[in-house]
Formats: sequence, structure tokens, C-alpha cells
Amino acid sequence: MAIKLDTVGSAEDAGQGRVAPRILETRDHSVEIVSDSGEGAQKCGQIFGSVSAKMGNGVWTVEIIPAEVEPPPRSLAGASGIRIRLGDRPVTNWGDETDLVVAFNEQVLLGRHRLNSLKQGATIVLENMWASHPDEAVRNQWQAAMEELTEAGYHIIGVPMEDLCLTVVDNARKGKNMFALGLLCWIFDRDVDKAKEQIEHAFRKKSQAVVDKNHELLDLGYEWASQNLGFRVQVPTMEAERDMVVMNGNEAIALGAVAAGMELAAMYPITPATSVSHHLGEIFERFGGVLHQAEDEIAAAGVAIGASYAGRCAFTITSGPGLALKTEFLGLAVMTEIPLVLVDVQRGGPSTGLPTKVEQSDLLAAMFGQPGDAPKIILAPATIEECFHSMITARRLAEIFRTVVVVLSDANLATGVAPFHRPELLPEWQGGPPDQSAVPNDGRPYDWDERTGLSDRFIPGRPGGMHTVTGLAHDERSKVAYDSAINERSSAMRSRKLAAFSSTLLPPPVYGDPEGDLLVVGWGSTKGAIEEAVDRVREEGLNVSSLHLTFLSPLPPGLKEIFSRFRKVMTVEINYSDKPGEPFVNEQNRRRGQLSFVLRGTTLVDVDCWTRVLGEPLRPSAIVKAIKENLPEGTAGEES
Amino acid sequence: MAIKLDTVGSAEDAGQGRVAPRILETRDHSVEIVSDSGEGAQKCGQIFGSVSAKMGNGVWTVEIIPAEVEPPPRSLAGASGIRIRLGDRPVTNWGDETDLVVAFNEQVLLGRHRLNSLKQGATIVLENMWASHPDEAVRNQWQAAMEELTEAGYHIIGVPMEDLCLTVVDNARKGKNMFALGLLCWIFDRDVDKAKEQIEHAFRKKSQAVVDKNHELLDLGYEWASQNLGFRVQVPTMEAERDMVVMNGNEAIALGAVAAGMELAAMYPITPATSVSHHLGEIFERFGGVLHQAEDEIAAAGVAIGASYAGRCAFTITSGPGLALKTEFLGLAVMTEIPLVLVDVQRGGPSTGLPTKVEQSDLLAAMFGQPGDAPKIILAPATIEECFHSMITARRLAEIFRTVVVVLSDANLATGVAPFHRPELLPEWQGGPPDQSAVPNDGRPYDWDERTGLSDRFIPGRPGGMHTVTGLAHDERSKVAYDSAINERSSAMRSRKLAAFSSTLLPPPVYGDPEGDLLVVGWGSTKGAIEEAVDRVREEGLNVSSLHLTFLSPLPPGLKEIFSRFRKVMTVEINYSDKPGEPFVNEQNRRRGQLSFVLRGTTLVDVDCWTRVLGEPLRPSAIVKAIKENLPEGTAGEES
Amino acid sequence: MSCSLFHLAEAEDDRVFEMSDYQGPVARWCSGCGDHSVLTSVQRILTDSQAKPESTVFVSGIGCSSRFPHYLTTYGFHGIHGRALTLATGVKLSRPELDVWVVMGDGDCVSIGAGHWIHAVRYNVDMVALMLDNNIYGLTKKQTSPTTPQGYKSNTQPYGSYLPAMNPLEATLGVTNASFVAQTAEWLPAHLFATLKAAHEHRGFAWVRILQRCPHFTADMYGDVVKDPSRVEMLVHDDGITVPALDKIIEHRVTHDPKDIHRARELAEESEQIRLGLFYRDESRPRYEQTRSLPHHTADEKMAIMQQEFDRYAV
Amino acid sequence: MSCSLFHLAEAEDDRVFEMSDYQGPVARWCSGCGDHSVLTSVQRILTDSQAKPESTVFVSGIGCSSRFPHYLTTYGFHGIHGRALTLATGVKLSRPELDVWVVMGDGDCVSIGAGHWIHAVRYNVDMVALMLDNNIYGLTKKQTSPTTPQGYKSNTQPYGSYLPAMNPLEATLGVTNASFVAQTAEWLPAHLFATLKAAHEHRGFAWVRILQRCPHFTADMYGDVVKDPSRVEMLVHDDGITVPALDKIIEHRVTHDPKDIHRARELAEESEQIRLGLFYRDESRPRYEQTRSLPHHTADEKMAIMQQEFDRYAV
Ligand SMILES: Cc1ncc(C[n+]2csc(CCOP(=O)(O)OP(=O)(O)O)c2C)c(N)n1
Ligand SMILES: Cc1ncc(C[n+]2csc(CCOP(=O)(O)OP(=O)(O)O)c2C)c(N)n1
Ligand code: SF4
Ligand code: SF4
Ligand SMILES: [Mg+2]
Ligand SMILES: [Mg+2]
Repeated sequence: MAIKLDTVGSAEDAGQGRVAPRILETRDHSVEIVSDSGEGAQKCGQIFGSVSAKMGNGVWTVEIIPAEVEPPPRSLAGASGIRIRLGDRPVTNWGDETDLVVAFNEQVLLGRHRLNSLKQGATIVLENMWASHPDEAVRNQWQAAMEELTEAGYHIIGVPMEDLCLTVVDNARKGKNMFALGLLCWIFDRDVDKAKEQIEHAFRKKSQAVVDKNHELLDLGYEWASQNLGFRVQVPTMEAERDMVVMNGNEAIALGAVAAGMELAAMYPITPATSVSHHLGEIFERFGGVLHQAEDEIAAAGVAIGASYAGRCAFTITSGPGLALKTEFLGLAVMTEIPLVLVDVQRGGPSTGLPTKVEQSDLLAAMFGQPGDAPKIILAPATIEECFHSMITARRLAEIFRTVVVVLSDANLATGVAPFHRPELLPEWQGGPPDQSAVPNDGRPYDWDERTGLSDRFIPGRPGGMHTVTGLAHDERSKVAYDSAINERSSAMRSRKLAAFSSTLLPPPVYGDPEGDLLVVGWGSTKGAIEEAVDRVREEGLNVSSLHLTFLSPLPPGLKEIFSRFRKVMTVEINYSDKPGEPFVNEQNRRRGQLSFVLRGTTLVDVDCWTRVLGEPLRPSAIVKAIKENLPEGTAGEES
Repeated sequence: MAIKLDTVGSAEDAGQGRVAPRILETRDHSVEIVSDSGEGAQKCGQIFGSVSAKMGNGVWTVEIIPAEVEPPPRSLAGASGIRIRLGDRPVTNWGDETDLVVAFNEQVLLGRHRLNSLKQGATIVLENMWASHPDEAVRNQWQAAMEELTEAGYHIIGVPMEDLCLTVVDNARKGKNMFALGLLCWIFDRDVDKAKEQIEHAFRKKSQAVVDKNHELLDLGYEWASQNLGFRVQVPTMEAERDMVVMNGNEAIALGAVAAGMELAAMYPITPATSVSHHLGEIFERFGGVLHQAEDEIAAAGVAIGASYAGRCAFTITSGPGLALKTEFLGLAVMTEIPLVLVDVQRGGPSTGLPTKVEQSDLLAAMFGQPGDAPKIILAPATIEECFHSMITARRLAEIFRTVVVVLSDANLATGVAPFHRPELLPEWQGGPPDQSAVPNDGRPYDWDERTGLSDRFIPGRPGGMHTVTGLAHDERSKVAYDSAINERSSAMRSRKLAAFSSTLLPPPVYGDPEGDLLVVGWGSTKGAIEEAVDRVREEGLNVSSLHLTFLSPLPPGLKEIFSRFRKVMTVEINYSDKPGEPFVNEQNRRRGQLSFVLRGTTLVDVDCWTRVLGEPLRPSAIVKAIKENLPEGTAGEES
Repeated sequence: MSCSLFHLAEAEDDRVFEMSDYQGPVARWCSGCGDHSVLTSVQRILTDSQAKPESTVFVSGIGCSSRFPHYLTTYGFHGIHGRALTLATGVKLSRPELDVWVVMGDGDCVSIGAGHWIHAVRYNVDMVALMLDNNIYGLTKKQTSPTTPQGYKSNTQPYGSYLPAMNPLEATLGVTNASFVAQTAEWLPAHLFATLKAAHEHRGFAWVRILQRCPHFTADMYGDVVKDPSRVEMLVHDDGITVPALDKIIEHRVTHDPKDIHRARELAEESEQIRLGLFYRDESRPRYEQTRSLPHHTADEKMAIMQQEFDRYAV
Repeated sequence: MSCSLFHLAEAEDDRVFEMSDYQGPVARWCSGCGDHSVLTSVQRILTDSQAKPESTVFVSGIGCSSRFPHYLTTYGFHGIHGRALTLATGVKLSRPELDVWVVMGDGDCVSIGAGHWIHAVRYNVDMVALMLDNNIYGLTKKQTSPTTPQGYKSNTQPYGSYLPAMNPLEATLGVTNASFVAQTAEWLPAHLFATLKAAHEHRGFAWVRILQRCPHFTADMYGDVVKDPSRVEMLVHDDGITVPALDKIIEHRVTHDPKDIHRARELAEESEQIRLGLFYRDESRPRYEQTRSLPHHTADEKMAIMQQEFDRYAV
């Protein structure tokens, strides 16, 4: 079978006498840049994303990370890269498949294809040096890949990137990414000066010569594209209303922690949470904050609890396996009523699972992980912006309610990059120094308010407040309870705090009509994708709405009432559930999505679930399909 | 206020001319012996219980354990002792309050009174040396205690135990317990020879002289009682149908483990689980078993998993805080499908909580503790006999389903002693040596059966079966899954096993009528108390039945159908729940008993709950009260 | 704003503390338990140093010995088993002005807590860490601990402990950045006091193993040694811990310069006599909390820095 | 019944194994990663000793280095971070006839795994434990490990590591019952091979620290040393590890009797040259699994004993 390749860059196509390029106008376009690890595709994409954001596009960027640090070159599972989704509106998720790909070799490209990442008929700009590689094995691989990819119907444009780059630099592997950036700048008509500024920033620790070379490669790519490519893409831009910042969810958490006045972060490295501490490592000390990398996750929890006990605002960051190790200490913090913020950047589970991939399956562990009754507050940011603000909320709640607040982020938010409104920082978020005032006579360290369970903390240093906190059952004076009936009361006081807090929450707003055929309920990072899916099916005339929960424990009020206005309620989650119709699975023994189980137990409403654990964020199109398949029978517009 | 004391033992009452003692006939009688720690009250009670069992009474014995190893003498919270409940039928729980108390000082007695352990009008046999103690403080304490106790209406009989014992031994503190035993033997008309046999057994490691002295003290107590006490108690006995054994739940677990062919137990000491390992420490090596006390609970789990991976049947034993520490390893065992039995002898929580007290609050942690989806089998023995058998069941299930089986016992079973039918041991429980046969060509270490999720293990030593197990997402060949869709499938395979297992379970039998006004659902050690309460209210004409669940994960089939036959369903559990009517608590935010939450989420039936965390087993009378208060409105017989 | 706090804490104070000011409720250890003696010694040191109760924190794990904080009138944190050092590190790291003590049992420190122990020695955060070593698990009723002598019978190893007892002195001395390692015995109150005092004065992580009697479970363990002072050998040196009161009682003495780590390790080995004294001290070792002494900013200053940070992310 | 098993495993076997028989899928470490070299060396040893693949088990934790078992054709257990030694202990304790190897990273062994490391040394269960020490967290992308040199910049301590690197040799040598402690470097394959061979032949817990390059994150760490053999000093002794191939290349040599624990500890200290060789070996130390060698009974025999047990509880 002969391979048909649009080999632009060959003599025929190049040169003066070109016709004007085709212009594709679209409100939504996704680009991927994929390469072997170490070829800088991510930097290319990040700059492209930033420039696009600056120019007024909605942007969502997500990194494609291989499982190994440095997988063998040209391997199917080794794709390292980035996806940038552009829109004429704020973009809230990674979208469906990719429209345009720049690939540095055909193997990583093939890997993406086999993962169903590329749209049917997508345009692919591909380094074509491999076709004529001296190693026959490589040439054969290329040949086979081309057959598979052509078969799949992509529009492939071969480009001799390496050869072109060698006209500027000696090591083309390190230059291609900027060539690719130039290429993209031309295709999307990006402001080259803005791109150059970003290059300067990205290489600020390198010499001017390096910056210059990269500028040169950028120009080369731009120039080459303008001469050789027959198409451009135009995504309309918005007027930016006010200052925007762009970052990923882990950066937002790090900045949020600083803005919240956190003073100590204790952690042990674990993917995908670690980069929060990388950011903190760089900036935290400037604010007087301590980042402590402990010997393990247990110690990290202990150090954070110790600091918080001593009146400093402390938190710990981890992911699944680390959460597991902190189980015992979380029970102690709840029991002693020491405020503690725990950020869990969820990854695929169980066990080591899929360390770099997204999953939302730590909800039940966060809620119920502790032996004994350990009421905690749990909240989940849904956007990168919320990652920032959740830290401020979490700190306040932890201190007011003297308890553990778990913030459930995930790998999707952690590595997703998107612009959001620059927050107005408030000095009162910082909180003051530890209260060191003398404790009034006969003060009690757990002077529980009978209605709310709240009490004031006696922080070391406060004269007259001396007492010993303990994980043993204890009374208001923190004395070990030999009369075990105190256990019933103190348990109630700890639980009461959640009831009191829930009374301050409002019912969450329904997205779409307040009543209808189907209500899709979600939590965490899936919000953007769910609402996009709901928009699409509503445009098709379906009576579908969605509801997104920020607080998972306690749940906000009014859910049962909201649910009652829909004929069917269903959660959409990235965690495991048995699927109806599977062998031996029935309504009674079906193991359900985590939120759906909690909602059922709480509201007694038959909340169904649609969940997947494919190790990737949900695609709006998949949710659309799920919605259509799950509409209750007799739904208006069902067959539309 | 003058203290009125029945000071038998004084000259007037003693001597020949006594009238025959009053005989109290009763089908149910509870006795407590309480003392300072180290005075041997427990040994006294154990022998009394054994003799009673041998004579054909139903018996339930439970130890009264202070929080400290050796609390200060004569302290309110320091009571060390034992309660023995006797019946004319098998006794399944510790009952309500105590009818008869033998106390070695008035302070520990007062402690028991204040904990509401003693029945109104109970008879108390009390060492009265304190009344004339040289230390005035002691005399004052005595005086104050007598006032409080007399006020409470007890029938107190002062006995100069110490003085009497000193006629036989030099150190009366070490002899009183046998004197008390003699006293009880007379009161309950126990066979003194049987008691002497038991003394010989208990002191088998001591010299004959010691045994003789103890026999002498026994006789002294018996004799003294026959001369001085004005009452006896008669609890009719049953004919023993077949061989019985008597032991506590932890002994039953240890023996069950041996009978199940377990080969390695790895643990770290923790109350109230530790005594399982004490028993194993004594006997396990005789069977070729290894008891490994690890450096911590994490290591204990690791060693057990390692042994099980290597084809030996292994288990680990712990309680709440230890369960918390094993959280991560349990996820690994589920993910790698390595059979593991974990025994959790539940105690009061959260955190260090109430280490020696009973609670049933690790259900949710066992079920949902792991980040990610980690399906496990969970079962809870309800009786001491079931403690034994649950080990045999657990081993089989762990191996057939290649997963973690959690056995939830608790402090009530752990320290409760009762006779049960001597089990017929089957050699097939032992299992064989690890399969070392060659693996057929192209065998796969996770050759999941699509319907059941089951597959065969390749145990090290099997030629041709070499592979690497991993906690990373993996395929049938145990290869790390770069194609993350395999995650969806392998998750399903692990979950499918529970669905398949649940299909082999039968709906649990209803105790009482199969339909009615109220169904009380329980699990674990509360069975005896719940059924006794149900018997009592049924006798009063209420339409109340109960249902006891052995399998908590997966749940048995048919629950929804059973529930539908009752007007109201309610769990009774020893764990925390918000009580209706408490400030801010409403139907939507109420935090419920653990089983009730699971049942609601599973069946969507409005399963209410009545729970208490008082650090003691439930009393049948308290359950009776709860039942009456929770009858649905308009219940027939409600006002009876 | 946040700076004033430290001035407050340092403010002049004309209170005078008696020993009774540090005495909490009656300690509920067994009579004859060695923990009582340690408690008394610590209370004496607090009195001696006029420690402010509100600025003193005792952190412990779980075990008989870990009940310690409950019997004092300072701040206390009765934590979870094996993790006391992590909590204490958090306290001291965030509040360097507090005086932090840690009390652990042998199981607590070198069995379940082994990882934290090794790392705490390495961090060398300024605190006193006491390991009350009764060579057994007390609270849970007589199970083997890593320091249980080989062959000694317990409830989990009823035929005798399988392995030679771990020597925690040697192990501690093997950890890079160790800065204070001493051993004492609770039945020699003068030595105990002098050792705790030296530990308290040490700037860095002062780790002290206190041999402790548990009459309830291991009455036979130290019986002989207590009666027979010739079973003890004291490390003596001008720079070490001197206890004149014992000069006449303890005849075996070995001169040891606590700066000499090699000799310290040799002396730490099992020997005929039980060696008590200061094995090693080096105040020049880096302290983790020193390497982390950080600027104090007002909320407004922080705001300003934060704006700069945000500028980096500006679109 | 259960006894026949062991005969089976011991049965005569006329298979001859080539190195390729131990080679699994292509190892997915970075090119130039030192782990490759260790893998090769281990495969050579397996070939040399004609290890039966089905009776050999490699246990690891989590980290780059812990991918090790996946690249072999023996049985493997890729466990969880820090806990490899516990799993391996379970395997060996219950199946003493299996040949057990453990592969850990530096973070794996001496940070999160520190408690198990200390105790595994003490248990002295017969296995080979390799710590592949690249002085950094590789898999999670360049965070400080306990063995990271002071001042070395990482992603979590970007201004340089705060503390002096932990010296795991010294610490291991401080643990009671240590029986085999050696250090080698992956870039000296002859030394590596000889060391692993000695470790494998040792009866007891053989702990080997392998200095390992991580070109991806710490290319600068061992660059000089690799090029300049004068930066290395070899411990030599008739009873030690002899590597004639290196006699000419490595000029710095120090004679050290591996029975001498005191000298071993001194030599283990930081020094100008990196010291490689056998620091300590004592095959007479009690092995935990030996103290536990237990009777094998048939099911029927067990039944009989069990009836006796039940008699004790008979009413
Ligand atoms: C995680 C956990 N594991 C086990 C226990 C049970 N436990 C309490 S104290 C203790 C050991 C006590 O021994 P030691 O530390 O030597 O202190 P001692 O009582 O001898 O002073 C144990 C195992 C616990 N509370 N928590
Ligand atoms: C409980 C837990 N904590 C953290 C992690 C994340 N993690 C994976 S490997 C690793 C450390 C890797 O460093 P090292 O042990 O030195 O091995 P290397 O990769 O350098 O070979 C960490 C922290 C994890 N998988 N599990
Ligand atoms: S059991 Fe031992 S350590 Fe515990 S209080 Fe009693 S004597 Fe002290
Ligand atoms: S990151 Fe370092 S340790 Fe990991 S594979 Fe690459 S070179 Fe090896
Ligand atoms: Mg101890
Ligand atoms: Mg490493």
C-alpha cells in the first residue's frame, strides 16, 4: 500500500507563487504537541497557551506525561507533550479529541492515536526525517505507522524540522520545540513579540545567546509556515474584562496557601501533588513560611499537626497512598480538635494505581477512612481558580471549626493550565500571630458550645491555659474520660460542628433549568466538562441540568428538594462503579460511584451514576453520550 | 445520717441456731466481683464461671478492666473485676445490671454504682475492714460511700474477709479471691470438687502448697457463708447435649486461626486485639505456625502479605489505630489480589479513643478506608463461637476470591467468655502446601474469568509462572498498564468478585415474625442483646423482629425485600450517630450509624438507627427501651 | 504584627515557681514504677530552670510512660503511638521560643517510632527526647520490645525473645548529625537529674535513654543492678556529666571525652557493667530549625510580595 | 503432606540457564542510568549461581530503582514505597527455601522505609538487600533525599539541602545484629559484581549500598568520581571482597578486616575518598528465621494437637 503524505516543504509547494491559505474559522480548537521526553514540547505548548491567553482566547492546557522519567525514545507509551485547547469563550476543560497535532516522531503520534486522542480527520504536522533514517528498523516503523495513520484518515503534513533547525543550531533536538512554536504562531496568527517575551521569561536563567537562538528558531518556524502551509486557523478572541493570571492547579494551591496565610507546609513527595511543594519551595520562605519535606507522609502529618497545635496555620499535601498513611493522624487531629488542612491531589487508584492520571476516588476514604467516628469537612475545587480560593476557605473553616479540612483536588486540575481573574488579595486572610493572651480563670480547653460544638483553643504560650491534649476520650478539661459516658457527649460535640456548619451553607445552584428530565450531579474537576456537555444537549433540546457540589462533607442543604424536581438524578464521576447488566451485578449489590453512594444514603433518592476510570479527564462528548443513554424513558426530545 | 449495714459475721447472727436461708429462684442472675487490680477477682470469677458452665448453666463472663495497668488502690475508676451472668438457657450477652456483687473495697464498688452497673436493690457482699481502718481518711471515704450506696437502696452485707483469710494465709490480699469463690459456691450451690479441680488447673504452674492453701481458702469461704448468709440463689441448669468448650472471643479467634490452617500471624500489640497473639504465642509453634511481632502495624501487614504471596496462609490482627496504619497495604493486597485475612478487634474510637472498651465503628473504615476502589469482603462474628468459625470462613474466602477478608470482632467478644459446642474440626480446613506445579504454557497470573473475576494464583516456586505483581494498574499478565483503559477492566474484575460472591449468599433469616411493625437490624457482637430485647418486647405483644448481618461486604441478597415487610427498619449499633432533634441536626445532614448508612445507600429504604457509644456493650433493657421509643406511629400494642 | 508576639513571650516576669507549680494530678503509674522517679526529676529541672509552664510543652506517644504530660501543669500533647517526635518537630519548628520535651517508651521510640527516631536525630531540632526504657511493652501488658533481652519471656514470645536486644545507644550514635546521646537510670536520681539537666541545656536534639524499672511486668529485670552499684559503670569527664553524689557509691568509672564519637560507639556496646553517662555531645552540629529561620513579615508586607508573585503569572 | 513440597523444590534439575534466561523486557530507565548496570550485574550473578527463576523472588518498593523486578524473569513483587523489606521478610519467613532479593532506592530504604530498614538489619533474615543510592528522588523528579549532599539543590529544597547527608553505612553498622554491610558503585562493574556475589553468598541479611548515577537529575553528582579513580578507596582484605581487575585502576586501598566493627564504623565515616568494599561481615549473628524453624505436621497431626488444645477449654 502506497503512503500518501502531504509533503509540504518539497520544492513544488514552496516558493512565491502560493495561493492564499485556507482559513478555518472555529470557536474551539485543540492542539497537541507530542515528542519524546526531553524535546521540550511542553515548553512550546506552555508559551503558545500563554500567548493565546494574553491575546484573549479562552485556554486550557494539559500536559501529557509518560509514566517513566525518560521513556525510551520513539516509543508508543512514551509520548511527552501537551494539549492546548483554545476557545472564543473561557475554556473549562480539555475538550474532546485534538484537531491539530505537531509531532516530533511518528511513534509517539501513533500512541496518541491509539489512545483515541485525535479527532477523525485531524491535521498532523509531523517531523519526516524518520522516513529516510539510516536505520532500517526505524524506516520500517515509520512505514507501518504511516499505513495505520493514513488508514485512520488523518491529514498528515511531513516537515523536515530537524534539517531546518540545523541551519540555526547544532543540536536540533533542543531547538525543534521553538520551531514548532513559530509554526503554531503563524497558523493561529499569534503575536510574535508576545511569544518572544515569553521565551525571554522562560529562559531567564539562561544566557542571552540562548534566548537569541530560540527567537531565531521561532522566526524560522513562522517563516517556514507562512511559505509552506496551506491553512490557518482563526479562533475569535474576547475582550479581557480585567486582569487575568494563568497557572495550573498546583500552582494555584501553592499561591492560595500563601494567600491564606499558611505558615507551614509538611509533605512527602508524591505524584501528582509534589509540584505544589516545588512551587512552595521556591516562594514560601520569602513569606516566612516553612516547607518541610518529612521522612514520610506520617511524619508530614505529625509535623503539620504539631505546628497547628502550636498555633501556626499548617497544612499537608499528598495523594492517595499518602492519604492512606495519614489515616491515623487525621483521627488524632479530629479527636484533639486541632485545625488541619490536608490537600489530596487525587490520582488513579487503588494502591499505586495510575500515579500520573486523574481519578476522583478518594472521596469515601477522606470521609470514612478513620476507624471510629471522625467528622471532617471535605471540599473539592472545581476549577483552577477554585484551587486558589479553596485554600483560603479551608484555612478559615479548619480554624473556626477546629477540625480537619480535606481539599480534594486531582491530577486534572493539578496539571491543567488556564487563565482566571487575578484574585484580589485580602490582608485579613493572613490571620494573626498565635493568640498568646492569658486564659480567663477556669477556662476549659474544650468549652464546647452545646449548640454548635465550637470552642476556643488554648495555644501553648497562653498563660493559664495549660492542659494536655489527648487522643483518648476526654472531657471539657481534656482529662482522660474514665466515665465513658463522656464519650457519647464529646462525640456529639465533634459531630455537631458539621451540622452547625451545614446550616450556614446554601443549596447549590442548578446549572440549566431548575427542573427537568435528568439532573447530572458532579464534584471536583469535572465541572467544566459536565457543564459543556449539558450545554450541548440542552442545545439539542433535552431537559437536562447539572448540579456541582463544592462541599462533600457536610453536604449542602436542599439536595433532596432539588433532586425531586428531576425525573432522574445521576452522578458523573471519575471513579469506579459496577455497570448495570454486568454478570451478577444487580441493583442491590451494585457497587456505585462514590458521590452517588453518599447521596443515596443521605437523600434516599435513587441517584444513579455514570463513572469511568480510564485514567484521563472526562470528555464532554463522552458525557453527552452518557446523558443520552441515561435519559429516563419517555423523555421529551429523546429521539432528537 | 446513720449507716445501716447488714453486718453478718457479728456474733449475733453466727452460730448454730440459724434459720434456713431464703432461696431466690431465678432464671437469670448476674454477679460481679470487683477489687483493686492485682487482687485476683478475675481469676475468682473465671473459675466460678467455668464451674457454672460445667454444671449446666448458661454463662457469659466479661472482664472489668481499668484503663491503667495498676491504678491506685481504692480508686473510683480503678475497678478491676469480672461479671458473670448465669442463666437457665444459653446466655448470649452480659445482660443488664448486676444482681449480686462481691467487692473488696467500697471505692471500686462506688465506681461501679456510678457507672449504673448495679441493679436497684442489688445484694452486695463487701469487705468491711475499711470501716475501722487506722487511716482516718479511709474511714471517712468509707463513711461517705456507705451513705451514697445505702441511699441508692442496695442490700449491703459487710464481711471481714481479710481477717478471716489471715487465719489461713499471711497475705490476705492474695487470698481473698478464693474466699470469695467459696462464698459464691455456697450461695449458688456449686460443686466444690469441680471448683477445686479448676483451682488446680489455674495454679498448675505453682507448687502443691499454693494449691492447697487456695483450696483451704475456698473451704473457708464456703463454710463461712453457710454459717452466716441468710440467702442462696438457685438458677436451674440445663442438660448439656454435647461437648462444650468455654473461652473468650480472642481465644476462639486464635484457635480458629489454627483450625483454619493459618501458618503465619503478623501483628503489633494493641488492645483489645493483643491477647489473640498471646494465645497464639503459646500454641502456634506447636502447629508449625509463626507468630511474628513486627516493628509496627504497617510491617505486620507487609509480612503477612509477603507470606501470603509466597503461598502461606497468613493473617494480621489489630484494632482501630492499627487498622488505620494498614490502610495502604490493604489497598496493595486488593490490587495485587493477594489473599489476606485481617482481624480487627474493634475498640472505642476515634483515635486512641477508649482502648479497652467496645465499639462497632470500624465498619466504614474497613469498607471505604482505601483511596481508590478497593473491594474487600467484610464479615463480623456475632458470638464467641462465630469468632472461631469466622477464621475458617475468612481463610477460604480470601483464597478463593484472592482478596482481603476483614473480620470485625470487638472488645465485647474479645473479653466475653461463654461456653459453646465444641466444634468438629475438619482436616480439610488445613489446606495443603503451596501449589508448586508447573504453570501451563502461556498461563497468565491474572487470567480473570470474565463472569466472576476469579483467577488462579502463580505462587513462587511454580515453574513457568514467573511474573512481577505490582500495585500499579496492570493487565492479565501483570504488566504495567500504559494503556490506561485496562484500568477500567481490571477494576471491574476486582469488583466483580464481590458480585459473584454475593450471588452465593442467602438472604439472612429474620428472628421473629417475617413481617411486622419494626425490624431491628444489627451486626457483630450485639446479636445476643438484640435478640434478647426482641424476645422481651415480643412477649409484651409487640410486632418486632430482628435481622443480624454476618456479611457486611458484600451484603447478602434480599434485604430490600425483607425490609419492605416491616413498617419501620432501624439498626442498633455501638457507634456514633447524631440524634434526631439535636441542634442543627435534620434528616438531610444527620450523621448516621455506620450500618444504617450503608443499608440506606444500598436499599434506599429509610433505615433509621439507634446507636450509643458509652464504652460498654448494649444492655438488652436499653434496647427494649429504644425499640419502644422507636415504634412507628399507630403500632399495635404500642401502649401495652 | 507577628513580631510583637515574641516580645510578649519574652516579657519580664516576676513569678517564682515552686516544684508544686509543675505538679499535676497524682500519677497513675504502678507503685514502684520507674516513671515516677523520672517525673520528679523533670519537675525538679523545671523548677531549677524556672521554666514558664505556659511556654513549656511535653509531647508523648502512647504507653505507660507517655502518660507523662498528664501529670504536669505545662502544655502537653499526648499523641499517638510512635509519632511523638513528629509532633514535637512541628511544635518546635513553628514556635522556636517554646521549650519542647518528648517522652517516649522503648516500643514507642525504637519499634513503631524507629523511622522518626532516626530522622529526628538527624534533624537535630532543639529539644529533649527521653526514652523511658523498661525493655517491655508496659501499657499493653508485657509484650517483647526491641530492647527486651534475648531469651526473656513475654506474652508474645512466651518461650523467650528470639533476638539479641537492640542497643539504641549504638544506633543513635550511628546517625549522622547526632548531637547529644546519654544514658541514665531512674533509680539513681542524682545521675538522672544531672543527665536531664545537661540534656535540657544542650542546644540541639538531646536524646537520653533512661533505664526504667517496671515492677509490674519485669520485676526481675533491674532488681540486681539496683541493689548492686558495682553493676554500673559511670562515664566521667570534665566535659561530661558529673555527679559528685555518686562518686562514693559507684566504683566503676571510665573517663570518656564526649567529643570522641569513636570511643562513644565502643563504650555504647553491651558490656559487663551498665554504662551511664554522656556518650556524645557536639553543639556545633547544624540544627534544622536554624537552617530555617525565616523572615517575619506583616500581613501588608506579605501582600506586597504576593502581588509580585502574581505578576509572574499575569496574562 | 507439606513436607513433600520441599523435596519437590529441591528435586534434581538438568536445566542450564543462560544470562538471557533472566532477561525480561527492555528496562525503561533513562539511558545512562546506573540502574541498568546493577540489573546486568544481578543477571550475571543469577547466571553464575544458576538460580532457578521460579525459586527466586525480587521484592522492591516504589521508585525508578524499584522497577527492577519487572525487568527480570524471576518472580517479582513490586510493592509499595518504603515497605519492600516487610514484604520480603514475609516471603522468606514463610518460604525459607526461596532466594530473596530486595531492591530499594535511597528514599525508599532510608527515608520512608527507615523503620523497616533498622529492624530488617536487626532481624537478620537471610536475603540480599540492595539500596540503589542516587542521592535523590528519581521517579518523582528530583526531590531531596536523606542522602542528598548538604547544599545540593532540588525541587523541594531549591536553595540547597539543609542538612548534611545521612550516612547510611554508619547507621546500618550501628544496628545490633548487623551481619553484612558493604558499599559499591555501579560504574565499577567488577566491584559491583564481586560485592553482590559476596552478599548473595552471605547467610543472613546482606545490606549493600550501591552508589548509583542518575544522569537525568544529578548528572553532576558522580561525574568526577567516575572519571577519576583516585577519588575512590578500596577496602581490601583476604576475608573481604577482592577485585583483581581493579587492582591496577584504583590506587587508594586500605586493609580492613571485615570482622572489626569498630574500624568498620570509622571507615564508614565521610572521607576524602569514597570507600568501597566490605565493611562488616559476621555470619555467626542469629538469624530470625532460624530461631523460628518450626515443625512440619500433616493435617491429621495438627488435628490431634488441636484436640488437645480444645480439651483445655472443655467444660
Ligand atoms: C498504632 C498503635 N499501635 C499499637 C498501640 C498499642 N500500644 C499502646 S502502648 C504500646 C507499647 C507500650 O510500650 P512502650 O512504648 O515501651 O511504653 P511503656 O508502656 O512500656 O511505657 C502499644 C503497642 C497503639 N496505641 N497504637
Ligand atoms: C506512600 C508513597 N509516598 C510517596 C510516593 C511517591 N514516590 C514514588 S517513588 C518516590 C521516591 C523515589 O526515590 P528513591 O526511593 O530514592 O528511588 P529512585 O526513584 O531514586 O530510584 C516517591 C516519593 C509513593 N509512591 N508512595
Ligand atoms: S506496667 Fe510497668 S511501666 Fe507501666 S506503670 Fe506499671 S510498672 Fe510502670
Ligand atoms: S530519573 Fe535518574 S534514577 Fe530514574 S531512571 Fe532516570 S537516570 Fe535513572
Ligand atoms: Mg516500654
Ligand atoms: Mg533515589
